[in-house]
Amino acid sequence: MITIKSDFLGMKLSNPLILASGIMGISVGSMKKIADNGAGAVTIKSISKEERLGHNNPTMFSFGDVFMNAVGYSNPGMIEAKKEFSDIDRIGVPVIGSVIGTKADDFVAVIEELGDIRFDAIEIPLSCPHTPGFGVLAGQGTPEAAYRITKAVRKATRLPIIIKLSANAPDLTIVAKAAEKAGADAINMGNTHGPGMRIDIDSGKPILDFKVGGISGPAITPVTVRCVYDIYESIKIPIIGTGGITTGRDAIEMMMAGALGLGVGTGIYYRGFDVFKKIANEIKDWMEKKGHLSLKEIIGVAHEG
Amino acid sequence: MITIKSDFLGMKLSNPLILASGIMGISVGSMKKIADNGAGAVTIKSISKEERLGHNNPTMFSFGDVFMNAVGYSNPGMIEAKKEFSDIDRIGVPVIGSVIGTKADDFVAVIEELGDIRFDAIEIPLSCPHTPGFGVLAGQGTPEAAYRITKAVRKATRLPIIIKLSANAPDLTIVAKAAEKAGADAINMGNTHGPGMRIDIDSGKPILDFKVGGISGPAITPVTVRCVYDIYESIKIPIIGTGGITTGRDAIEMMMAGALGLGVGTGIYYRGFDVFKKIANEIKDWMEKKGHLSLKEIIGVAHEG
Amino acid sequence: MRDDYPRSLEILEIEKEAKDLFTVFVKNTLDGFVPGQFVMVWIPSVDEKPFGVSYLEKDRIGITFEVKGKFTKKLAGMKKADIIGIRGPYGIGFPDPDSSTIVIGGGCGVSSLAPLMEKVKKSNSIIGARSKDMLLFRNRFKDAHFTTDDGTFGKKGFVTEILEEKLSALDKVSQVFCCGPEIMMSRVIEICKKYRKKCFISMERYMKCGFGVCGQCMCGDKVVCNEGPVFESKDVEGNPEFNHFARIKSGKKVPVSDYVRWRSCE
Amino acid sequence: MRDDYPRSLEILEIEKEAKDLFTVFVKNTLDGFVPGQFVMVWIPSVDEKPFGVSYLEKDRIGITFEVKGKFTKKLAGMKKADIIGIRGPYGIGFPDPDSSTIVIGGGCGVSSLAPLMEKVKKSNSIIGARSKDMLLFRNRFKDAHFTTDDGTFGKKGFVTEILEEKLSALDKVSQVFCCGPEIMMSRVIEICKKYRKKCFISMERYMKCGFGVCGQCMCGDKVVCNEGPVFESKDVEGNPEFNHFARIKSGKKVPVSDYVRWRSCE
Ligand SMILES: Cc1cc2nc3c(=O)[nH]c(=O)nc-3n(C[C@H](O)[C@H](O)[C@H](O)COP(=O)(O)OP(=O)(O)OC[C@H]3O[C@@H](n4cnc5c(N)ncnc54)[C@H](O)[C@@H]3O)c2cc1C
Ligand SMILES: Cc1cc2nc3c(=O)[nH]c(=O)nc-3n(C[C@H](O)[C@H](O)[C@H](O)COP(=O)(O)OP(=O)(O)OC[C@H]3O[C@@H](n4cnc5c(N)ncnc54)[C@H](O)[C@@H]3O)c2cc1C
Ligand SMILES: Cc1cc2nc3c(=O)[nH]c(=O)nc-3n(C[C@H](O)[C@H](O)[C@H](O)COP(=O)(O)O)c2cc1C
Ligand SMILES: Cc1cc2nc3c(=O)[nH]c(=O)nc-3n(C[C@H](O)[C@H](O)[C@H](O)COP(=O)(O)O)c2cc1C
Ligand code: FES
Ligand code: FES
Repeated sequence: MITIKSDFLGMKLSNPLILASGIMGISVGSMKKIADNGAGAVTIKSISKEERLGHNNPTMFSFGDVFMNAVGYSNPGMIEAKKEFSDIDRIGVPVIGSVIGTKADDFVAVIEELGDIRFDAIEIPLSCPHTPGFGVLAGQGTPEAAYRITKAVRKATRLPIIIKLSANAPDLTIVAKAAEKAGADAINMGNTHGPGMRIDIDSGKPILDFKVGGISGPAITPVTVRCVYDIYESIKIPIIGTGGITTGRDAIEMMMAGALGLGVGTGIYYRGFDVFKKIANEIKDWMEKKGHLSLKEIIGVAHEG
Repeated sequence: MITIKSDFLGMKLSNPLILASGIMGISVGSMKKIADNGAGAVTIKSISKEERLGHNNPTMFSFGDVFMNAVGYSNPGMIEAKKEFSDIDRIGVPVIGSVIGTKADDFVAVIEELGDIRFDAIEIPLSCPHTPGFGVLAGQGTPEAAYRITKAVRKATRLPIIIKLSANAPDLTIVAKAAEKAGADAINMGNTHGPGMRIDIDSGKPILDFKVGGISGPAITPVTVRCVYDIYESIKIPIIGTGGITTGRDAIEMMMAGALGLGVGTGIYYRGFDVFKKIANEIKDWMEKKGHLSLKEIIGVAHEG
Repeated sequence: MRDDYPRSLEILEIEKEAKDLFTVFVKNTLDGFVPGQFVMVWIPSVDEKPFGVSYLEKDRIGITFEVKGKFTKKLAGMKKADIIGIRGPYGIGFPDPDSSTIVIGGGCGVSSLAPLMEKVKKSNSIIGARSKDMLLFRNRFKDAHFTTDDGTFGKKGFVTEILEEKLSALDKVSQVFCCGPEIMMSRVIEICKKYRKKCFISMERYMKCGFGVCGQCMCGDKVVCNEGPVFESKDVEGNPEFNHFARIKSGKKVPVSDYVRWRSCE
Repeated sequence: MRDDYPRSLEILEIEKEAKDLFTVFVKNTLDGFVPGQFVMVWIPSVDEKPFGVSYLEKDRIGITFEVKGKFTKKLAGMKKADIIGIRGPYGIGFPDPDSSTIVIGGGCGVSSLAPLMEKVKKSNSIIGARSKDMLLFRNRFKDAHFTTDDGTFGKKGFVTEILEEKLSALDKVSQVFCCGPEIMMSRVIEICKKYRKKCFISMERYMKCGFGVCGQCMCGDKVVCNEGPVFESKDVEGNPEFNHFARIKSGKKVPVSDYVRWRSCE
């Protein structure tokens, strides 16, 4: 019998599709909707120590295959988050807690504050391309910073730690190795790309209020696949491939490049909340056609021969 | 009277649209066709000291807004190039000579060998993302390398020098400044992005024979616009915006971000050889609607207010 | 693939409707717009907010707004030929009204109901406001029922009183469409329940994407921008957040009254 | 937006046609294919090359090729259910043939003419090869004229001799379609000129993109993949490169004979 069950960091997933952070991850209600639509696991929207308003609108728009956002890590802060996510069991699938900070200490503080929430893993994005003080704009994507932050977080929790990287890093495999060495249990590859900018020609103004924003959606799939392929050869811990997955075909490519988990965010925009069910079915249909029985037969095969 | 005439590095261009290097720039015949289709200037396919076969096919393909290539700088070498481009006057518009090398000396050697050809400017790409020994893969995109190569080239020619950068550089504005300081007359921003990879799921093999390739086409427009916007604020020399320009709207955005010249390559794929005429007309129509008389009123306006 | 970016449009006209209430008119670029759906309105370099459509004409649309905070102040101050951006339409609108549909709007909520009021029997529209000078469309819908909280125009009291009168008097009412403050809509739902009438309400939450990606507009288990903003009352009954909580910009859940206060200063 | 990537297809069958000549059959995924157009055939991890279509059926297409170099050797060695990629169709094909069209093919050039030969009067097809064992479609087009350079089958000599015979004998010939080595095609053009017949030839150049981007296939001022590969003879007359020069992989222009030699080892 064909199965797309996936064992990821001890989580038993009905399928490898994981809701990416920042998309519909604002509440238990929103994540339950995604779980009901077929996601194997879900990730909460990233939480910081203090409440953050984020950037002004417009924070999102799309052009064809390109989706751009500059939300700017709006979130209610860890104290509110503790209330918001108190009953995550209701979601019905494993839940990954996403935690951000400007200093290593901040990550630790948030993880400790959210300690009672029954997350199945903690994800640490070091990679947002459009929020001052965080991610790429704060230099968190260097091998040194990745090592330092992972190390600090490692001490703060016994949950599996997923470090979320940026495709921009010129020394990507070195960053991945640094995170692995510091105790990361998995790499999420990765965040939005760019940043990019589009200008409204009639007003002469950038469309996003923050002017620049991260890029997601089908246009970034090729770069994500390449990044997953590159780091697969240099680390031993498993990889979540995130960025542009919209169809079963994208998902299979990402697995062939070496991803064990599959992050899906903007896919919701292009295909609806049930993009998870749709992709899962597309994977199964293809496996059936090809005579594959489990995902093990697919993962990493692009590296053969 | 509306005019889209452009004065670029002393070249009098009928419009700011410049055929990007590597697209149809193989011969005088191919470039004449592009000039006849309305390009303001054309760039030859990059020439190295020795003949290069480039990568095996497939070297190109497209998915929606994404165009990928790994041609790998195939070119007949400088000796043959001298014959090939002996009668460029026939093209009828200014011609930019594109020169590549693995070491600074190579650039100089090619420039000297091609010294008799009546190029209007020399372009130096430091930015190819998929050719070992060249561009990004050879570290030519660092501020130090950009400075060193530009300096060497500066001594070898009195023609205007255009340094072509990669959007990947984490320290983009520093690289641009280094090139400016070393004597560059303009920056071409930029080359293909990525690299990316797509895998054929039925065979489990990357589609490109070189596995990874540079990304061009509409999907990269937002990142190019952002890069042009960023460097515009930090250098004084003019900028050619190259990457994703397909419509008049893209062209206008790029100018509003600060580009004086506009490179068009993959646009040919999406809209035909006459993409130059089409874009020029779209710019003019929009200027008419808005009451603009010359491009001066557009360039850099996204930086105001 | 989809395109969802602000279409920049020149303002055709700005008209004052009542005290602090204005309508901005732009070219109609809304394919297949259904009243109750909304658009995102962008003022370059300022902000972008969701609005209903109050005038739905072949060539142009009107958006009626109350001057409350920074955004609406800017908008009211703009001139003919200035550029604003419109994206959408988004969400799910009202079903088709028939001649026995009652349309009941309170405050600015009237604005997104106006295109429906044009379709129903004149006397089936109920329009309320705090005071005469804030009453919308007094001249546009002359035969509608009007109420003001302070009695300065029409009947003194809440719109809901007229609704109750009508429902108890009339048999033929098929359904009630309603948009206004949640306290009012929640009262309308109660009344409709009592008289066993179908009821559709239009919810309002702070929005970022408008198309079901960011989760900002969640109300309980409902994605307001995408599964709403128009809901049949049975789909919000029992929703623990409707008429109780809404999310401010950070995503923090606060009582609706705090939300409305915050929103008014935005 | 366009999609141009290899569609991976299972090989349905591989058939031997003659000495070193094979046909590979795959599902027909070519929308509106016009004979004379070409496709890019990809063998994963090996290479990708342009080919004509020799069998154009509703459900499947056939591609006939001579085993010359690495690529065709690999292809000939593949088995049913192995995967190859097809992209295209690309370029401009032949016009519609009518009953008085003569179709003349030399060597592998016959392969892209075969679908046209099926449409014309049997005796209007001329097929040539160096020798009997290299002659294509001997059984498929039984009533065609055959020539071999060495006289081992059909008439001894070049295809062009039969063409000349026919043109001098027949009045009703409307046009001549031709594909083969450039030396042959250039001879065919001469003959047609003499008899004042319209003539269409199909050019071959090394290709990378196949869709008019890389410039690799330039022949004088013509973009072969995009403005051809089929040209009316008047459009190549005077082209300084036709029958003289072609470009090898580096883009270097070499004499056609060097090009053919290079290509055969690729
Ligand atoms: C999809 C959608 C689109 C919208 N579009 C727009 C828009 O385009 N422009 C805009 O400015 N706003 C818009 N709104 C409406 C706006 O958000 C609400 O109307 C607003 O929140 C109410 O504020 P107010 O100050 O106008 O109401 P108020 O003036 O405070 O109240 C209006 C009326 O509601 C009734 N009411 C109040 N309290 C009660 C009570 N306790 N019991 C019974 N009845 C009561 C009364 O009749 C009162 O006159 C939209 C809302 C939605 C859902
Ligand atoms: C669009 C296109 C698609 C093609 N598709 C394919 C394909 O699918 N598969 C494939 O393998 N190849 C294909 N080719 C054809 C192939 O490239 C040519 O046929 C090849 O270059 C000729 O090589 P050959 O060794 O078969 O010819 P040869 O066997 O050397 O010559 C063939 C015949 O040409 C005639 N001829 C030769 N010299 C002269 C002369 N001096 N004067 C008069 N007549 C002469 C003779 O009749 C001779 O028998 C295609 C070509 C084009 C343009
Ligand atoms: C609207 C939006 C908000 C996002 N917010 C976050 C966030 O809070 N934390 C985070 O780690 N990633 C965030 N991301 C990045 C996504 O999790 C994901 O890595 C990226 O969008 C690429 O995947 P996709 O193409 O499937 O969307 C956000 C992306 C989008 C589009
Ligand atoms: C097929 C192809 C070949 C290219 N070859 C070169 C080259 O030889 N030298 C170079 O500087 N850039 C080369 N480029 C990059 C282009 O000049 C251009 O910078 C890039 O494609 C982005 O612009 P576009 O989106 O308009 O194509 C090539 C691009 C493509 C698609
Ligand atoms: S506003 Fe983003 S999901 Fe509703
Ligand atoms: S093969 Fe690339 S232009 Fe013809």
